[in-house]
Amino acid sequence: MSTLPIWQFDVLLLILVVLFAVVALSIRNLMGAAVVFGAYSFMMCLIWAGMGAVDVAFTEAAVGAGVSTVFVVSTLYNTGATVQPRTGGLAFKLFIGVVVTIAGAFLLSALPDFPEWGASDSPVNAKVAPYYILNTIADSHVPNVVTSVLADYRGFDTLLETTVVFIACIAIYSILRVDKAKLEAGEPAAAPVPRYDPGDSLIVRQASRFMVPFMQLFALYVIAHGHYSPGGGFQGGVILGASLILLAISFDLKSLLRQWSEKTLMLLVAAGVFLYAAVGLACMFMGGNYLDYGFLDSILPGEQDMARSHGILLVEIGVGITVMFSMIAIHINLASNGRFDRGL
Amino acid sequence: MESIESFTPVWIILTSSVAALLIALLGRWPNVRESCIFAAAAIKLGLLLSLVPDVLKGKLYEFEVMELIPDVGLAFKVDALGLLFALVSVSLWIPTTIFSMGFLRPLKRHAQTRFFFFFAIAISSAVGVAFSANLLTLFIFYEVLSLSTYPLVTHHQDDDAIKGGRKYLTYLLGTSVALALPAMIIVYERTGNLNFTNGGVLADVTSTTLLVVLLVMFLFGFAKAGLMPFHAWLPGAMVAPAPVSALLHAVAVVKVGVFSIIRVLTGIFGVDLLAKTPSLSTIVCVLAAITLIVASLIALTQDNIKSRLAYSTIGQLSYIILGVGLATKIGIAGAALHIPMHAFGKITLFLCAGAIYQACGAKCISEIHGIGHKFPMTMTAFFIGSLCVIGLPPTGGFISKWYLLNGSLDSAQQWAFAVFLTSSLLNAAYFLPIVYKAFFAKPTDTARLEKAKEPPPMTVVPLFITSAGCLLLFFFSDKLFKLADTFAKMYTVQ
Amino acid sequence: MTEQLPTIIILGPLLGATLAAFAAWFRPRLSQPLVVLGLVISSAAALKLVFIVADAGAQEYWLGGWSREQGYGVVGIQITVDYLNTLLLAAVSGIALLTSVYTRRLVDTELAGRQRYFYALFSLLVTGLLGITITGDIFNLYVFMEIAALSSYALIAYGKGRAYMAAFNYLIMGTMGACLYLLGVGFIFAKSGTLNIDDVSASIPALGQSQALFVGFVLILLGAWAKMAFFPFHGWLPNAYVHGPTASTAILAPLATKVAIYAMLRIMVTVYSIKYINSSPGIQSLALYLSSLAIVVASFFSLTQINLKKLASYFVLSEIGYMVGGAWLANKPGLTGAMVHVVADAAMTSALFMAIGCIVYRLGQAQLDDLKGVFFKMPVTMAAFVVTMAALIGVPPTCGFFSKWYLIEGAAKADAWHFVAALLLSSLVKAIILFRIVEIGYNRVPHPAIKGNPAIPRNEAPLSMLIPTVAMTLGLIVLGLGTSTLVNTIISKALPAALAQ
Amino acid sequence: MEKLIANFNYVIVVILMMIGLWSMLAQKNLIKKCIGMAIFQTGIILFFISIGAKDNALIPILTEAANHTYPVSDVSKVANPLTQILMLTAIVVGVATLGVALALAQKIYQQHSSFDEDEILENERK
Amino acid sequence: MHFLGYILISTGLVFFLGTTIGLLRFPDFYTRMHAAGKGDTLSTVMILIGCICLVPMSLLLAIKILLIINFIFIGSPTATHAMMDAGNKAGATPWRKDSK
Repeated sequence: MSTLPIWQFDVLLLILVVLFAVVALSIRNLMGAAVVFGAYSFMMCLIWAGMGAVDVAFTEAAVGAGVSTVFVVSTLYNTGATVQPRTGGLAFKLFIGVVVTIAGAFLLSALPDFPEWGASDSPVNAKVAPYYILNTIADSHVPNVVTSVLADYRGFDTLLETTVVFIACIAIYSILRVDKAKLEAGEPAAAPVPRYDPGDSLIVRQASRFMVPFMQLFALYVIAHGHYSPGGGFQGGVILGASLILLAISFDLKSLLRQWSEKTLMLLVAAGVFLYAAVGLACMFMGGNYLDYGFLDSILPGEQDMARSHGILLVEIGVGITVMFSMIAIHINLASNGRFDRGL
Repeated sequence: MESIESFTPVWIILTSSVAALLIALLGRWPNVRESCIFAAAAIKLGLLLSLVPDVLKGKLYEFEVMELIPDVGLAFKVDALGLLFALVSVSLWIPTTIFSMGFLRPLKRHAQTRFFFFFAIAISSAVGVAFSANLLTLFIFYEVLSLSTYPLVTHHQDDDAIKGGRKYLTYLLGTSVALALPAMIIVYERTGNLNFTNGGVLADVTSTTLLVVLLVMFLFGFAKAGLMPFHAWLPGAMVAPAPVSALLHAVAVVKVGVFSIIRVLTGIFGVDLLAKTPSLSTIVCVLAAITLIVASLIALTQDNIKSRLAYSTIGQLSYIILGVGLATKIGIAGAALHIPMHAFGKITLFLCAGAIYQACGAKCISEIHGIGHKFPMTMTAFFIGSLCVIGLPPTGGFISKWYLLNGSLDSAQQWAFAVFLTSSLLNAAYFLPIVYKAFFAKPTDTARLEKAKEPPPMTVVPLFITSAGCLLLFFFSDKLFKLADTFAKMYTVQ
Repeated sequence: MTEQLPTIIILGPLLGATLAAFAAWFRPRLSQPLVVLGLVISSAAALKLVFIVADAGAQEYWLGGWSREQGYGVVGIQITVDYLNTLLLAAVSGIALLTSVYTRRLVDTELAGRQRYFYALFSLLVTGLLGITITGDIFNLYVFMEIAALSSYALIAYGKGRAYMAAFNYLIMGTMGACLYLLGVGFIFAKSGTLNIDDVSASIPALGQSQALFVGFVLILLGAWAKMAFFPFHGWLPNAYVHGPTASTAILAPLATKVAIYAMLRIMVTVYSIKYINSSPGIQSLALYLSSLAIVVASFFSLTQINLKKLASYFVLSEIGYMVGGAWLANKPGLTGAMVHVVADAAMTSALFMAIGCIVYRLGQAQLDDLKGVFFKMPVTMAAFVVTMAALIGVPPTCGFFSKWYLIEGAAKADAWHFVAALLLSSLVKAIILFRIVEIGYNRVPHPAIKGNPAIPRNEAPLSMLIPTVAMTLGLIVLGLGTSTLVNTIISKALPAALAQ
Repeated sequence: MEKLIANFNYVIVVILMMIGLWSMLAQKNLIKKCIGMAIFQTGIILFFISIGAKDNALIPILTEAANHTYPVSDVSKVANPLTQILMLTAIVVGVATLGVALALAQKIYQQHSSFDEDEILENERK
Repeated sequence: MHFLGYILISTGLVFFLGTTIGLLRFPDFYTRMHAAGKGDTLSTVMILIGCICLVPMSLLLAIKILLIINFIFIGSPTATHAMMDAGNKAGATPWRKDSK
């Protein structure tokens, strides 16, 4: 095999990525930094797509380039701090630079010891992974190996990952949420008045109103079709969340909260995790190990393998619910500074 | 020698702890409180005496409660020395209690319940030390003793008391944690064994340097023995009320210190080892001798009675250590014998000091001129006590010093003989003047003598008991000597 | 049913948390009992497992039923309860249970109006900690690490005010640690091709002298050290624990750092081997010196503190030095000491912070000078406090003495005298502080029993806080007396065969 | 050098990690710290993805649409799914952490009306 | 068919070039946004149609791409509009010949 890197095009992208990273950190305008960071994530997901990691690329596009950029922007929006003042401490920065460089050199010292880039016989590719590729259909009729590994072979990880989203949601809620009663009681003043509210513009409103249904349709397709194509609970959930966030941005939080009250949102966030965990429990009561969907065949249609497939669908739905609503809740908290009245 | 598996030692220790609990509960009714102290003491004494005959036959009572670390447990073993020490501390518990009642009640002292509570705890931990079968158990009770006597030392809770208490803990805890504990762990790590055994557990350790280091760490680690330069806590603890000083100096604390050192020298190092490697026994003897002489000299300069007594104590303790350091059978016997002798003598002196203070508030020797006529009984007791400490017949002190001198003669350290004699002279030099002044000197301020009166019986009775003890020990010393001798024989099997 | 126990340990708090999150919107008062229920189940399972492991050896559990496949190794995620972690599991779940009962009153007063998700986060934190302890998969360990971390950031941030900045620094440090750990996992994964701990440790010797593996080892160590606030990375901990609410520190201080130390032990002992460590002496002596330094520095800082909580958090730092040092002595007594001390210190720290919590609950603030007469105000609490401090000092027969015993013995065996000195020094410093507190709290006031002095009213902490505190304190002594039993039946077997002779 | 070119992406990973770490530690601005954190995480993700990459392999979806046939004859023609799902988890964890960090940053800004660490510490001292 | 595809894609690229230059060289906010909004949308759409031509026989793909085009066609101008609006509200003054 060639000693040259396999995706010559990617080398360009890789260099570009580093460039973007440097720019994102050196720009003084924080809003600009956020946007450049979004672009950086997008480059990243191109690279990953190039390496055949479509699901990861998809997720990164939705999460990294999409939602997290929105989070940063809305934070800046309602703090109103857009420009970073110059600070000194050059010596300190240099010192850290030296430390970091040493660390980097230390890491690079391991480089010759690595298997070559893209060698299909490297331990990672040869040891455990082939099992999934060879057995996924027989085990659970899921052609998308990533989905089957995600939700079945390593389903526990995914349960915990959903839990992480859940935690982030309630953590942010408990950090930021303030109720009106406290506001009078000497809380800091309300968020700065928005300099520009996109909701003013008729065009924006109409356009997003037109787009949102398609997005949601697509998201549902992504969740349901995750067995056969890139995507699954996370990506779908994020897109669903994003569609509602778009509504919230183009109209206002009030109208979103009219549809989904604070209580409903937070309950549904917990409900998704609970659904996932409960499916696992059901397997336990059926006599199997935790999350062993095969034992659900007596309550789900089909033989063991189909039962697995359906079990995967169930947990993906759970994941979707949690991710969607936690994304919305997190956005509302960040955008309205926990006041749930107005914001980006 | 065969050993008897028996729970009795634990009972003996527990009786006073139970007493402590009762004291805490019955604090509201002083008479009930103190009566249960006496009950406990009586039971303890009875149990102890019941052990004597077997022990004299050379038997051992053993009991292991539980294993704490591999091969080393919370274990008890009653041998002659332990029994001797336990007997002393318990039998002196009674007069001290009577005295404390007499001392504290009239002065309306606060927190008497706390006082008696910790007193009982101290006694049981002292007995625990006496009975421990290995170094770890000994160390545990040693620490419990240090902590339980802290509230007694700071009983007055004024600034002096706090300072004294701070010094007390810094010295005792500091040395034991920083020196004794690591030494012990090193011993365990090298030999895997901490039990007191006849030959000593370090017998097969070859490197002399390690032995020397360990020896020094142990000698200074058990700072309760008051070896210089770790003696300063003892004068510092003078702030405590008289009965507490009596406890510290005669009954529990300092004796626990020397006892631990005897245990280490005989049971961990082993007498043979000491005899074989002269450097070790020399170190012990030299350190002890220095302390002995210097302490006596300092005592000469003290005007405050209690601190003079304190320095005398420091010196007397070194007698015992020196006796063991001689590493001869007779010397060890003498050392063991000196524990009770000095205990009785010194407690008499302290109780007298307390009585004098209570009667006329005198703290210094210069204040007690001519006081002897005012209350002769007290001063007579003082006289007897000082005789006992100096080591003159007809008091018990004579016996133990006699054996110590013999021991020094047939040991490698002949010069110790001279040391003993000199310091005895010094003892005489700093005790007899007090008696002389008390009886024959012209009173300095008659005003105090006017209003002074013989202290209440509660404080005088104990004086009788203890001073009588000093005399009796002279006439009936053979029993005690048997115990000491059994111990010495057991540990000097050549 | 017993074969399902390992997963029940995790599920108890996890489901408890979700249910609490539901209940928070309907019956807010109900969320604490739900969490307690989950923890009761979990700790019961953990306790049962201790006995099972003691007789039957390690228990393996395959999530999703995916176990070893011929020629591929483990394809699923494995969780294991073995000699190394069973005690810690029991300790963590038990302490969490007591704390969850204990914190009720504190939460009602300190966090009034904001406590909606406190118990959900609390329970999730415990889930993460238990997961780190129980998992048999290095990547799964990372996920659990993040679960624990995220919930602890939120718990700290409950403190408001300066707590936010403290939590932010904690977050940056914690994320850095987690990322370094993940990168290390990547290095190991790249060489061994598997994530299962047993498979990795089986495949490491075959790889021989591999730089990538070494780098991965170092990265994981650094990650764990950052997580446990080991010496160079310790900056975040005191602020976080001081400014965080007492209710949160009561659960964080005892458990979070200990579990990180366990993770380090697991990587050192199981994944890599003691042989591997002994073959890289440079890093070993470095770690030893660092831990001595950590102990000394923390002790000196603790001498200068006037705030009780800050004092306690510096104690936590010095104790971390004990355990890391003990682990890196890499001989039998040293490792035994470290393993005993992980459990013992979890209990001691828990008792300490519970007692401090009681004091704070009554006195409102925890400056040393405010403690005048506290011994008369709250005697039971202070008795517990003194016993706990005695355990920290290492006074027999509390558990602190025995773990310290093993540590010093190990250090003597390895001739690491600087470590011995550091241990003794920190004991002395703790003793000094204890008696300083006793003087302030007991002697600096006119004794009420003396006639004419003002009586000090008894103002003991509420029972719901007092009972857990006292229980934990008694536990210290029980643990101390039971040490040799635990060592003989469980911990000595956890040591690799190379050392067990 | 050969190795260096062949493992070019490891070099990039190390560089990204250095950048991220540096800005987490040295940057004074909280938002920049958060961004640096995210960069660090994406660097690690890149590392995992590239150790799992295979030379001219197809995406791990075994349908005819992706020119696959089942049963898979040659495993080396299918990209490694394991590293991918690991990194899915990592991404989600990353965004969760970022969210919490931003929430804290907002609260801090409310108190000190600044994202600059030094100023904040100044305010907290007094 | 392929030929058509190449033509479209290359034209798209040319327009992209123009967009970029305009974005960099135009004097003020509005004109720059104008360049970005117009050129960007057009060129992207062209490239995508070119892609359809390159893979003629798959109807599903074509439909998908058409959907994408549809969204870009709506989304991109809307975004441009929003930014212009924001700029206007923020008080960015348009460029005139006389203003230098």
